[in-house]
Amino acid sequence: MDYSQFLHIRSEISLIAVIMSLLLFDLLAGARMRKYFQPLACLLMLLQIGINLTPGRSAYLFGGMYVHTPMMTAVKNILTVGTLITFLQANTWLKREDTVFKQGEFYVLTLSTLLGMYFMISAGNFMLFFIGLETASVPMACLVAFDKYRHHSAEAGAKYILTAMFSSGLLLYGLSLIYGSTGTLYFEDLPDKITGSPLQIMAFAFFFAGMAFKISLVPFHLWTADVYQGAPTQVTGYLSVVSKGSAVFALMTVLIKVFAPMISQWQHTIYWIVIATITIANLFALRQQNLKRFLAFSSISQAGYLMLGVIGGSAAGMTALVYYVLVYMAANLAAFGVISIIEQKSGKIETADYNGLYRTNPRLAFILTLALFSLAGIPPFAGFFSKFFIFMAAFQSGFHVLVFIALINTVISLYYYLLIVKAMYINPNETPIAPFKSDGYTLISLVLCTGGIVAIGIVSAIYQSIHALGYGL
Amino acid sequence: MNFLSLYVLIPLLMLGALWACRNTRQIRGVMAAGSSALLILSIALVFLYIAGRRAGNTDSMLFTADTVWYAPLNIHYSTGVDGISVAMLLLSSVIVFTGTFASWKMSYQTKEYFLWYSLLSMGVFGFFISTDLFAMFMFYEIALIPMYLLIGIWGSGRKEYSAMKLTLMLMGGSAFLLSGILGIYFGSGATTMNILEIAGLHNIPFDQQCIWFPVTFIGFGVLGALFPFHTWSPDGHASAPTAVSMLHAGVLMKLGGYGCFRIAMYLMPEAAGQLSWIFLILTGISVIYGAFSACVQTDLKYINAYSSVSHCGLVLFALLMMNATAATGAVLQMLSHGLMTALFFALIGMIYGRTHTRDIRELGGLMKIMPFLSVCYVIAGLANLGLPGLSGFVAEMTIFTGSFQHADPFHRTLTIIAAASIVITAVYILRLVGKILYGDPVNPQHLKLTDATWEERLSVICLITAVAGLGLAPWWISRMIGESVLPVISQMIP
Amino acid sequence: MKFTIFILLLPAFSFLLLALAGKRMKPAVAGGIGTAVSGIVTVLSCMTAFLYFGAPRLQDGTHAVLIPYNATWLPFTETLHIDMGILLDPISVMMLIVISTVSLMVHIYSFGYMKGEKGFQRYYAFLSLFTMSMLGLVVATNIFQMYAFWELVGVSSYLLIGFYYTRPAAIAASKKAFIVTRFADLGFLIGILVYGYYAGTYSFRPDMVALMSGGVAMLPLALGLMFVGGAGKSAMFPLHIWLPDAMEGPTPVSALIHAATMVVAGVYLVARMFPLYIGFAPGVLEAIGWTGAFTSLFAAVIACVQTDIKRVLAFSTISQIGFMITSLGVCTSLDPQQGGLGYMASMFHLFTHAMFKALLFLGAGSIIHAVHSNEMSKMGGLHKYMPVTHIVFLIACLSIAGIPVFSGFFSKDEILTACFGYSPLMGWFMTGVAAITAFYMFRLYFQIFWGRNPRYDHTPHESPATMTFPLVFLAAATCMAGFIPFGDFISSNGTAYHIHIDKITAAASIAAALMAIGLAALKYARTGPILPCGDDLPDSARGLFPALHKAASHRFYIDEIYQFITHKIIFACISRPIAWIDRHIVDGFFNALGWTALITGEEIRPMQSGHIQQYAIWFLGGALAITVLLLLI
Amino acid sequence: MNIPMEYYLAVSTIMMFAGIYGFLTRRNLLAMLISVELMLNSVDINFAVFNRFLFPGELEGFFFTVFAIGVSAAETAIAIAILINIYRNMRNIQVENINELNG
Repeated sequence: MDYSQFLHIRSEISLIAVIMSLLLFDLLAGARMRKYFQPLACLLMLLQIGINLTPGRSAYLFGGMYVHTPMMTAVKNILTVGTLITFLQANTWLKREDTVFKQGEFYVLTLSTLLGMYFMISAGNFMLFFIGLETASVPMACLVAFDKYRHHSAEAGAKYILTAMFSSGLLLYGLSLIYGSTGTLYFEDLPDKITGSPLQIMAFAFFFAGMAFKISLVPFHLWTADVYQGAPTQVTGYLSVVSKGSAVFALMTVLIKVFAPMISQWQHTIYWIVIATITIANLFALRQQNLKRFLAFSSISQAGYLMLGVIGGSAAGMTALVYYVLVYMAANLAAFGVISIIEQKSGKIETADYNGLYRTNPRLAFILTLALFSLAGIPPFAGFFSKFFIFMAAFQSGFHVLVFIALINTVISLYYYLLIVKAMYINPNETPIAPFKSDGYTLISLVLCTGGIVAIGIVSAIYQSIHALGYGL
Repeated sequence: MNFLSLYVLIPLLMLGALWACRNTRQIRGVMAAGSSALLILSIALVFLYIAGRRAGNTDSMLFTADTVWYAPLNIHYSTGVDGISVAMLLLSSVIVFTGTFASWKMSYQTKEYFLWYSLLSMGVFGFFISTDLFAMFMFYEIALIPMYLLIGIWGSGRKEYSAMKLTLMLMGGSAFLLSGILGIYFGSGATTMNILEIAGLHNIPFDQQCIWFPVTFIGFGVLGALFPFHTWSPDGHASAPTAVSMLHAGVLMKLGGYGCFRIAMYLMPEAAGQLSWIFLILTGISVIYGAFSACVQTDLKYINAYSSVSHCGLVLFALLMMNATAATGAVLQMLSHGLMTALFFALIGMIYGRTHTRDIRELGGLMKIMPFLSVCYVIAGLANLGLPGLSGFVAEMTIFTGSFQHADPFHRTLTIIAAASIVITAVYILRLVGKILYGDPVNPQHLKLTDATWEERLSVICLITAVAGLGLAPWWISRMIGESVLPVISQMIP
Repeated sequence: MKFTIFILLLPAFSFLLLALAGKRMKPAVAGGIGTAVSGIVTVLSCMTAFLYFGAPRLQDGTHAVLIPYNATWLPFTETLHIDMGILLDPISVMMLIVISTVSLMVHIYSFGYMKGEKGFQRYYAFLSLFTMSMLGLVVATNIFQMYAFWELVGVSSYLLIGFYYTRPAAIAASKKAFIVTRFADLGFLIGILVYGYYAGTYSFRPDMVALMSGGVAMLPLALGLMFVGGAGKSAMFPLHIWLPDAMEGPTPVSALIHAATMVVAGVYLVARMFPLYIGFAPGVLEAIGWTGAFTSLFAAVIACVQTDIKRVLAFSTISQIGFMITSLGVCTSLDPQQGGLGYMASMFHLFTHAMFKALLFLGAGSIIHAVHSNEMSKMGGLHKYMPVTHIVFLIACLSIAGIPVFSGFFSKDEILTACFGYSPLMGWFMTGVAAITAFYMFRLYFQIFWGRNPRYDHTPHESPATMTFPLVFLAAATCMAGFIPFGDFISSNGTAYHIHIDKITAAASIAAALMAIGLAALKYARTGPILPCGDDLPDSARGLFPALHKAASHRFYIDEIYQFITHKIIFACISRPIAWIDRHIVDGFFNALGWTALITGEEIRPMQSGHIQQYAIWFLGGALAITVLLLLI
Repeated sequence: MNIPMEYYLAVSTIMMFAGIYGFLTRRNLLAMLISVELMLNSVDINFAVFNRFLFPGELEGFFFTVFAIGVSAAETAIAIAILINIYRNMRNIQVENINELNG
């Protein structure tokens, strides 16, 4: 056995090391040392990002079980940055009385899901894929139910784990059918044996449904809003960005690698699902009062846009998709950062509570505005560029009408994003949220996100470096 | 990048400087300096441009520069100007300049107001200097969104509703537009986003043009107040604060006409020829319909907004006539309408700032109370109804002459119908002038009001000078534009 | 002739100066500047006329057409462009004289008449603007320049009618004047466009090559439409309604604009395009003639029953312009000896009419200044108080009535001769109208200066010298203008034509006029008992034709028809519905889109019920739907 | 005696759909959990059967089954932990009661 193969999975190994060291720290650190938990976690994440950044080359490892390409490393790195930002934002929340003693669990569980995503992305075999998927989703349930004394958190956790199990049951059923009709689970070997027979179509449908559940595409999205609302806000942010991004990328790699012979079928499926997702999510988002719920529907509709990058199955689509995930991460985490800090400081989470926010907390309101504008795709913020590129990719693949429908939907989405902006700037309020000072970690995270929102679009080098990574399968 | 990028850089610097400002005086200083710099830049550009043409430069664009931006997608930041964009830049800088002074006394969240204002102007300038589809679209959208906050926060009346409607409808338009831009890009072989190069390639298949031309045209048409997509305009203008109405009606609506010409018609000439009749009918309706609607409005701004619908309809109408004269007229009309409607909105804002009403039934005898503003209002009205010596005449006559070069009954009839609008314009302008300026003051409270302050005078006089300058000496600008429309027009005439 | 540019530039300069200085300038200074400029312009015009007509004729016996200035102002296409320049030919030089003289008189007169008025400076500024525009109109080198200045005179007329901007009547009148003429100008504009397209140029001489390639058939249309514009400015039926109302302006303005100069622009337009009318559209010319004839009768009838002296004069103006138009219309050839006489007659009448009608208006102004009322019923016996005014007014009345020696006789006689030359019917018709003219003018004269003597609040007195001087000057002009050998200067083909009085026509018209004057004297010259002010005069015409009288005093209900069309049809049936449709249907559609989205958003919320099992059903349904979809395609 | 593959598949399919049915209809969260387990187990049977009958030379299916069983055990553990938490919060584990988050 060639042990140098392990060098190629250094990302995963180092992540496991990070998890282990955090576990040990949690176990061994005394009460006085525990306050250094967050800096330590963040430092380790920085280290992890550094390791991810070391150049590597494409490789098939362990007999094709594990695939490594620069594009995948880039995606992993984006997810890691997202996790780091989530950690930074967790400061105030984790200092709370009922969470301070279990902050180690938060880091370890979050990183475990990240590890799962790493494996899911790099999988070259459905077995590893499935294990990665489950590693990513099982600890997530714990995270969702993290605030265990809170009724809503528990309810959201139950909903998440039950629906996740149900969906993985169906996904597995699909996988079993694929296995039954082809006799292999290796991505390399599968395309030759996929013929598009009715059995395989059914298998594909079940597999797709399972993935759509993770990405929260309509009609597999129904858990999303409830879980997002009930989960702790940091977890919601993580769920909406990192979990979703990894699942979309993984789905795209599987679709391209495995289901390539069925391209017309899955394009058809995605076509209708995108329309349904964007439209229905937008319609739902119109009437939401709870900001977390609102962002849940917004993230569902964003997932629809993400699928526009997938639908073409092209290199341009993949580049646009990864870029979109990056931009979406910056914007959505900025929004969640603001919302969570406000929730922690004032306990308010309804749109109406945000009335007049600009007068009392202008900086936060401004950052949230930028984030919402970016989500809505307003230039010069990065969201505009990512939307443009993803539309371009879908358009290039010939989905003109679909792009048009998506574009019309951006108008609806603009409406509800502007509602929040309107609340902050225009609506009068007798009792606005009192001014407060945010903690340093949150500020750093918000600065990072804002910088991302502003710079990722205008600085073309970022897109070009993703583009340079190529198709990356 | 060349000196044209100053048009983007100066607003950017203004944004930065405003950010650092601590008090109103500094803010005003920054705005005055910045907008003057832009105005000076535009005037210098006019001279440079004319000198460049005199020197025998016959390229379709001058001062072109190109910076690769997104190489994989052929997106460049490329700039260049021809006579049309020079005229539009001049217009924009005049209006940004005067708008600054018209909102001199802005007291509520001054800094934020001017921040968004500068961002808006950056979008406008960027749009006019760009020759790249992506950059144009980006600047177009940059110009749209500050509008929401400017109207929503600093507006009046049903400001939230209006701001939302305006933003959504314009964004709906840009949804069409984006489809059109993508269609053009891929239709021409996805090798370049540069307008000039696409026009040079001239290879978009006809059947694709027939899809993307209407889409693009409607996209820009929404901003150009094309019937029936104009309904954002009355509400939006009515609710917007003074300088924003000025900038919006004066410049932003011109983005629509400019885009229709520069993108939709320039790049897809065959489809434009084939499908122009549909849009001619729509714009013909706009012209007449706006004018008739204006006749019975009671809110000053609504009157002006409908009048804008009518006049901007004339812009698109003339463009669709597709000959050099009419196109020149269209650009002149953009210029003229921009200036005079900005003048109108400035004056309405100033009157409203004093009387706190825009209902013409509650106004009267203003000539006695504020003679300066009233006289200027009369001048604006006369410009609007096309008095020779002011800009409206020049533009309208060029349009009608150009439109009349088509000998078929369809174009003829439409031209005559459009020309009839000048009578209706006279009806509502004179009704308005008679109602609010003449007569005796209806409200004794108004007798205490004062006439214009120095910065208001500066702003208004600047606009009147521009309107009269264009009206008295139109030949140089008409030539400048006439030369520049030729490359576009020659694409259309096989 | 390079100095002619100053004829345009000086009033323009004076307008700008007065307008910008505004109230900062003393009224006397402002008036002085305006008058001085006007005086210089008059001198320059006279010099122009002297030099122009003094220059030797060309070989074909015509005066050379001079174009000292012409520059492209606004280019359209290679062949079509608006030029700005100065064109000197007999009629434009004649018009220069008329306009500058009357304008100068009005400038001087206004010193007295407008003394102490608010906005004195503004008044003079507007006068300068008008003078400049009118001069620009007549010297236009091309039809589009003419149109541009045509619009400018319209605006200056609008501004001057609305000079008393606090008076509702003045506001309404100015608005009406502008809109009615603007409506007519639409015809003019379209005419110009048609002309430009087919003639290949906007200059007065069509490009024959372009014209012959299919445009000849369209030229009558173009010329007819142009006449619509002319009819609007010159208040031809049915576009005459604005002119009587325009009397709301200051009286000197009425004299200048609404009697002597601007309203004859339509006549001038037809004269300017005369070769084209004769050459390409004789039918249109005939129609123009009949329009003029009908208008002259129509206005004359109304003038007989008006009680406001300025209105009488206004209808008289309409009627006299009708004479001029008729005279042009009856021309059948370019040769003044054979059917082209009307052209000369028309111009001649234009010239003399400018003098005596300005005189009449200024005289009326003098009377109004003294009596402080426009109503005839409040006047009477004024000959005692205002001897100068009385004499000059009488001169003017005699002139307009066509009594020999006075200028009106000569010009009217030429017109009647031309009409008889066209057809006896037209001749007798116009003679009849001339008689009615004499009747209503002397009705006016007798009622003002003789007749009953109402009690005046304060004794009327003669106007100051600034006002009487112009009166006397114009009276002198009225007396002498008839002896000018007009035909030597102006004729339809440019060659000299020696005026000779057609004795039978003259005799008939003089007889008719004298009879009419006699009738008027009989009716209105009686010195009855002094009645209190305000009583209506007994009007025996009412007994004879009650219906006609009623209709005529309501100006044949034309205003009511217009009122109906504008308010009931355009406003109520077009504008309001359109505005409603815009707000409720077009806008409503977009609002409905928004509402639909919002309502749908609300309605589908139960889908998100919160029940896991329902979510699972959707999930399963989705998976099955994908399967079915994929199996079906 | 050789039992044909279809018999196994029939059983697994019945288990699958019984699981789905149970998930959709049971009112107790624990019962729902058990139903999900049924679904997962039916998949395990599938994998094992396919491997055994169709691709007898390989072990992929068996391995998958092993992993799937492990994963489902983990899931069940977490699920039960959360259910206990629910019970602590609400004092019952009826599915009707966990619908406060909706709309």
